[in-house]
Amino acid sequence: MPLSLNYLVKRLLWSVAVLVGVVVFSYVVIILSPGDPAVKWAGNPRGPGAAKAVEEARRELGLDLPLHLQVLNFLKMVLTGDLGYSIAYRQPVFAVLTRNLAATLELLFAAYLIGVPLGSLLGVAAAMRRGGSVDGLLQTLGLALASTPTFWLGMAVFAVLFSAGFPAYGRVSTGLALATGFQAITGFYLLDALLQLNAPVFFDALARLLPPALAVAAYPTGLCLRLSRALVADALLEEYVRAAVAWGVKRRVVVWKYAFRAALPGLVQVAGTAFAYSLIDAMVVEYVFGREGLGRLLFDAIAFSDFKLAVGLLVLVAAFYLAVNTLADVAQALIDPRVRL
Amino acid sequence: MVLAVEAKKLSVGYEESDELLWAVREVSFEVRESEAFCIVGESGSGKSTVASAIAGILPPHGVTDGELRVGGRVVVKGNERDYEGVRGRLVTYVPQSPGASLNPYLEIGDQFYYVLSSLYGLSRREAVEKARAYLRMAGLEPDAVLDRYPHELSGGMQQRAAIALALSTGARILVADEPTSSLDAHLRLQIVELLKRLRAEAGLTLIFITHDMLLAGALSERVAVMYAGRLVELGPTREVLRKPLHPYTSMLIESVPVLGVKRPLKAYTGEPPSPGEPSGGCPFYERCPFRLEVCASENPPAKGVGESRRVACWLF
Amino acid sequence: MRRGVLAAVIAAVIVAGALSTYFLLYLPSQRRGKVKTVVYAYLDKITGIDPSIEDDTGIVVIGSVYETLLRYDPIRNVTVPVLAESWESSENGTVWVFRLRRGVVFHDGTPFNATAVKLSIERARDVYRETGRGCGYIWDAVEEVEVVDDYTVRIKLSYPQRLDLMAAASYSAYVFSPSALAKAGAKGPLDPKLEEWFNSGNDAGSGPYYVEYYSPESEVRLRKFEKWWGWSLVNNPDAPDVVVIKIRPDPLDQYNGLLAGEIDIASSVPRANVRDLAARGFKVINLTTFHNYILLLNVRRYPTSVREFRLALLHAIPWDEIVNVALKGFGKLGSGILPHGFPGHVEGLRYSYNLTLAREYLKRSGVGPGATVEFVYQSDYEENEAFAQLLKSRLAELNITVVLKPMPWTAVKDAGKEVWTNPDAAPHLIISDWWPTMPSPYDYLYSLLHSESTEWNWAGYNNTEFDELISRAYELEGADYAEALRLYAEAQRIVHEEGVAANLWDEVRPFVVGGRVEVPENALNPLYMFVIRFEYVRVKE
Amino acid sequence: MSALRGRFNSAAGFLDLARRAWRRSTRFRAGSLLVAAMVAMAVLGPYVAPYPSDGWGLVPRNAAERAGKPPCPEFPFGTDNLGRDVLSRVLVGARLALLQIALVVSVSLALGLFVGVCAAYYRGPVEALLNYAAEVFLALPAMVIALALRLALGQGFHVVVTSLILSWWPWYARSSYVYARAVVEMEYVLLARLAGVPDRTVLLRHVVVNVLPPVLVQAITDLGSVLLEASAINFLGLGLPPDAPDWGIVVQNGFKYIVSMPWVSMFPGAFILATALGFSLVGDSLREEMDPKMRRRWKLWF
Repeated sequence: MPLSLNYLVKRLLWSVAVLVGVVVFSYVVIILSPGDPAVKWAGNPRGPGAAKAVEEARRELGLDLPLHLQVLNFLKMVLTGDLGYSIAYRQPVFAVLTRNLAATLELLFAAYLIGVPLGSLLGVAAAMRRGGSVDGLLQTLGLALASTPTFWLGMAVFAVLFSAGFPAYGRVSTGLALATGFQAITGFYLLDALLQLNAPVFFDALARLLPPALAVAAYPTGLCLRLSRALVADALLEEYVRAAVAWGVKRRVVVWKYAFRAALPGLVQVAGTAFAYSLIDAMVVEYVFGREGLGRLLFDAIAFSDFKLAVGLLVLVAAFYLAVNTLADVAQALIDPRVRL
Repeated sequence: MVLAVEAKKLSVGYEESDELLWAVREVSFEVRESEAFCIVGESGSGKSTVASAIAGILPPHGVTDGELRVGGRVVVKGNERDYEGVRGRLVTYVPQSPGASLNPYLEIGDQFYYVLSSLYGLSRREAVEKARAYLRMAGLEPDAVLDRYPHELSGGMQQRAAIALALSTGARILVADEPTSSLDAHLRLQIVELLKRLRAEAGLTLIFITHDMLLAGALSERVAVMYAGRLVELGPTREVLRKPLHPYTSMLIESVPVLGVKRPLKAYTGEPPSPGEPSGGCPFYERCPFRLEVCASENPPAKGVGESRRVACWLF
Repeated sequence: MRRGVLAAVIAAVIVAGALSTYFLLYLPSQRRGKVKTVVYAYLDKITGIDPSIEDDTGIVVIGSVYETLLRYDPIRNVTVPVLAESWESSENGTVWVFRLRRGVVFHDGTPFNATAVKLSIERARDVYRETGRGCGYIWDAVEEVEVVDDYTVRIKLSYPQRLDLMAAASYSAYVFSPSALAKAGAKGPLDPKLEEWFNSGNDAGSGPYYVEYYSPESEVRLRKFEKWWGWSLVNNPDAPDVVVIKIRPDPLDQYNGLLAGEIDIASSVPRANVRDLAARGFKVINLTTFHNYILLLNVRRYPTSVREFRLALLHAIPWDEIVNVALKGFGKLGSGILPHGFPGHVEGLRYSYNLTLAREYLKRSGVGPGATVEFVYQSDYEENEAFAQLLKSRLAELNITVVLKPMPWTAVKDAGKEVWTNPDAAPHLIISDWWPTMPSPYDYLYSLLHSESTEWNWAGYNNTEFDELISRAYELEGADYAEALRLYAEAQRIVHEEGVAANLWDEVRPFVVGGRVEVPENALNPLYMFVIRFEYVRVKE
Repeated sequence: MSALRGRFNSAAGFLDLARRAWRRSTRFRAGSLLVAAMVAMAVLGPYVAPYPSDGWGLVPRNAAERAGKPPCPEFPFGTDNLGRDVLSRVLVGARLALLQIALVVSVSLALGLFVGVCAAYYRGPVEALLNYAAEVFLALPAMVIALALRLALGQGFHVVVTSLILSWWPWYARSSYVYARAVVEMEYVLLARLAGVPDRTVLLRHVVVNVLPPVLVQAITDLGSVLLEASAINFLGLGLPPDAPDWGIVVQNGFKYIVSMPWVSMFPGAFILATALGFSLVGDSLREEMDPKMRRRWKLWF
């Protein structure tokens, strides 16, 4: 698979096509579910302005057009990022989503920065002792980590820390942020604190980030453990590993520079897909830890019957999945010298 | 006289799905220092397993029995194996397929670096310096190779690079496991010439594994013939080639192609027994044109013939 | 190689050390002067902060930012001066004169005067008349607001009324600065631009705090207004400089916030955790509120359209368990419609948990066995959830299936209103939680049960006798208060006998306060629900 | 195609595989015991629960004095804020958990197998279309589908099940497709087609029979993952109503009291974990058993 511009363009077009499918799906949900689509789209408005709002929604959805034009109209609306105003937030949906994305991504990045190295390390340890009792234990641990309900783990971590008096709640101390004049610039608080050289806020945000990150990290840790074990064990049987061993290359070098290096592309690929799906885990854990972010939007969308916000989330999550997978493919190609660039 | 390799009733097997399959059974032989020694046999005869045992790269599910010494060090004793300080220092290895034996994720220069830093703690610059010498010795232009990935090299270059890597370890015993099997005839000749030259120049002990009797004749001083995990004949190459004792050796010699035309094997139909089959008798019994009654029930022990030859056959 | 690792570790330690020293040295110069901050966790999104129109959660902001002419004192059931220093009414209660406080300025520096009062009252009244929005009905009787001089207004009413109570109402009685019109670019007081201007986070009040940052779904920040007229009277040097109103709908969230020191005052923590918080040294202020939870029965849909069936349900409600199980002790069992301590409250007007009686009524109702009723309630109130499950469990003993339909507030409201347009799609049972706008029984009885109140009368109740009774009582309030209260009690008795609505409980709301903040009792007032008068709050640093 | 090695083609073959796994793998034994315990709970739950009506979500008559009890002999898992016995809720909940995951996995498996095999067999535009549909739903996690369905259809069992099926079938479609491609290109399938054997027969007799085993083993592992997702959906209030006897719901019930009454959430959550782990252990060790290469024990030899 040569990694060429041609390939990237094809990949991009494919992603857009899939995204179109996702949008059409959400449109089908709106149209086919019982009730007036316009009322749903307007968010069950009440009061004197209700009729006007429903009429507005009807025009937005283009419900008087023939069906195929309706779908095209909806596609245009969603894919240009113009989903209109969120009922829950009374702001453009697009703005609400982008404002909250950074918080969730920060948590997700932290979780994967913990989970992937830790899991890979344990996986290599298991691969080196395949079939033994240590391997059995590590594999069971990997399965258990991947089988733990993330929301429940979050609650457990939370309960334990709280009982110990550790304030793992929210993103940053409001009082501290106000007292030190902290400003959110990028929305990644750790980064923002660094940019403003605000040490107290940095450490405070870090202390509040780690516990939920640990909960989100359970799944990637388990996954990477199992995956790196399988890939490294396979790689250890490769001819070039045998040759290197015969030439007297040290064990540590053989394991890391030879076997693990060979496992890396596969690891990147799978961890990438998992990263995309873990977005949901991060949203749930955010809710448990009282952090702002996309997780709260999920609840607000339900609470306010905010269909626009729901469609926005749907498309955002799908777009994130496609983007991350494309990136993972590219990264995988980049770290494999056999792929022509 | 110092022995480079000494195998005493060496058996090697693999654990597969709860079963233990013996690939090599009770093999005994010696290789003298600075000698060119060849192990010949069809695929599945166990010759590669012997090579792996000497080079210290039996796979993790391998099982051993008997004893093996390399450079005077006991490396196999029963099912215990210890190659610490042997691999790369006393014995080195030229693998079978050049493409698969170089790490595809590392530049050639890095592969030299990891070998040399592991063995001698050289820095990257020192390692590259040394690599140049060995690459030249293997007939490669260093600058065209060092910062390349293996897949950017041709098959012949890959094999030369692998040989240079094997040599760079400085070990005095070189095990070459069919290093030419995947190369075309022209390259094969070049590689053989190279190995010959290197042995002459550096005074290495060469243990060469091949299925090609002709090649064995061209290269080695002594030859061991293996069949179905057993060593059936051992002796000076010239004598074995001129006057084979074991019927299987005769078969191998007769099937050597002349001018590239493979002669059909008239009498020797059939396949070697698979390693799992329990056999009380001689493993060659099924295919042997000279079989006796005893051959069916009892495996022939190795017998000395003359002062330098050994054969395992009831005919002797 | 190992040496390389060691070197890397040493380098990392040096870099980390240098960075933290740099941070620590850099900080003092960056730190601002001590800011006294109070973080108040409120449980709902702010629906708006237009002082004349907002009729919902916005009170939590408006109450600190704007002021009314008078304020209601629930303990003595009297009104006390705020922006008006004194007032009097004519004999028959149709003309009221208010004398205004001098030296009051709005947050933008414009002076407070009679024009502002006139504008504010007329806008609230007219918006209600035009669109039905807001609580401007409190000014419904106002015929004319006359500016006598800069500090005197005379108000003429079309019928007698206790206008002093209206002037102390918790909604639509706030006075805003006329300068807002120009700032909003509005052509007149009814121009929607003005409302938009308010709701985008601007204020034009005269209260002790002004809006500094407004993000209605997550956070509102108020800052101390140094030129507020009342600071000298309050005499509280420890009043907070900044008040952060955090929107925390989840009670657990608030509980956690308290423990984490993130929140100083929580308005809603899980009831079961209050004792735990008290044990951890938090101060708990149990405010007996006028916030009550009224069960309305849909009289326009079978089987709750049958009176006997309604009474059967009402006698199967586990009244004895409500306070202990559903409220964890934080409530008073309801009686009649009006809450305890509120004018017009009737004691002893409640049903009993009596399954025999309930079975008897059920038999008489003619509703076959295995009836199913739908029950809609607001999902984010934990008491509602507990009560709903309790009700479902008990009605199961009568072989009545209750389908629980927890909904967010907006959906509850939509479902309730449906009783007037499509009664068979409206739920059989629905909980309306109510807190008053003005300290008059009319507020509850009209809104919840009058046949013209189609926005809030979710029972679909239409009884001319009841309607006339409360209207007469309302008009009598200005002239003969005692007689008015008698009529209100009469009206509640009718509702009780018809089994249309019942006050389930009055809420006792535990405000939990963290150690560094002191909230005196007078900072809370049940009429102005959730409003904390931060000018009385002390911050200890 | 390594996964085609060591496959089984019949129910007896599957039993044989399971028997071998039982003999050889501790993890398989542990996993099957967990799964068996869970199934037993699902069957017997309502009968062995000490307070069955608590289990169904009804508030007991003496709720006031029973509320919030920590684990004790009378209530081994404690009681929740409305005095319901958590053990009973957990026991009764097993049935709904099993129902959800069995329904989701079987329907997704059938759908995915059908789509995957058809795509591999008919090729051309059918293949492109089916693969595209699978890709679209792969991009949508069950949780966001549940969100859309929750808003469109309201709360209920149908939301959980539908959203999970929509997000799981593409996995089976994808792996069925990969295996079926290999099978379809085999000579005997080609010969059967050339000999005029009807498509349906070829598909059933040759393709499905060969594709099903590895996909089935995958499905066993997935039962656990589906339980995790279903619980999360219910926990978030996107699926079942708040008094349903479901483990995710019970965890949600205890969420508000996680610090003061941790037992309400911790026990049902532990059952979710144990069940999911059980299915993963079984599926994982079966897969290992199907591929002999993965069974080798070894010592690191260098």
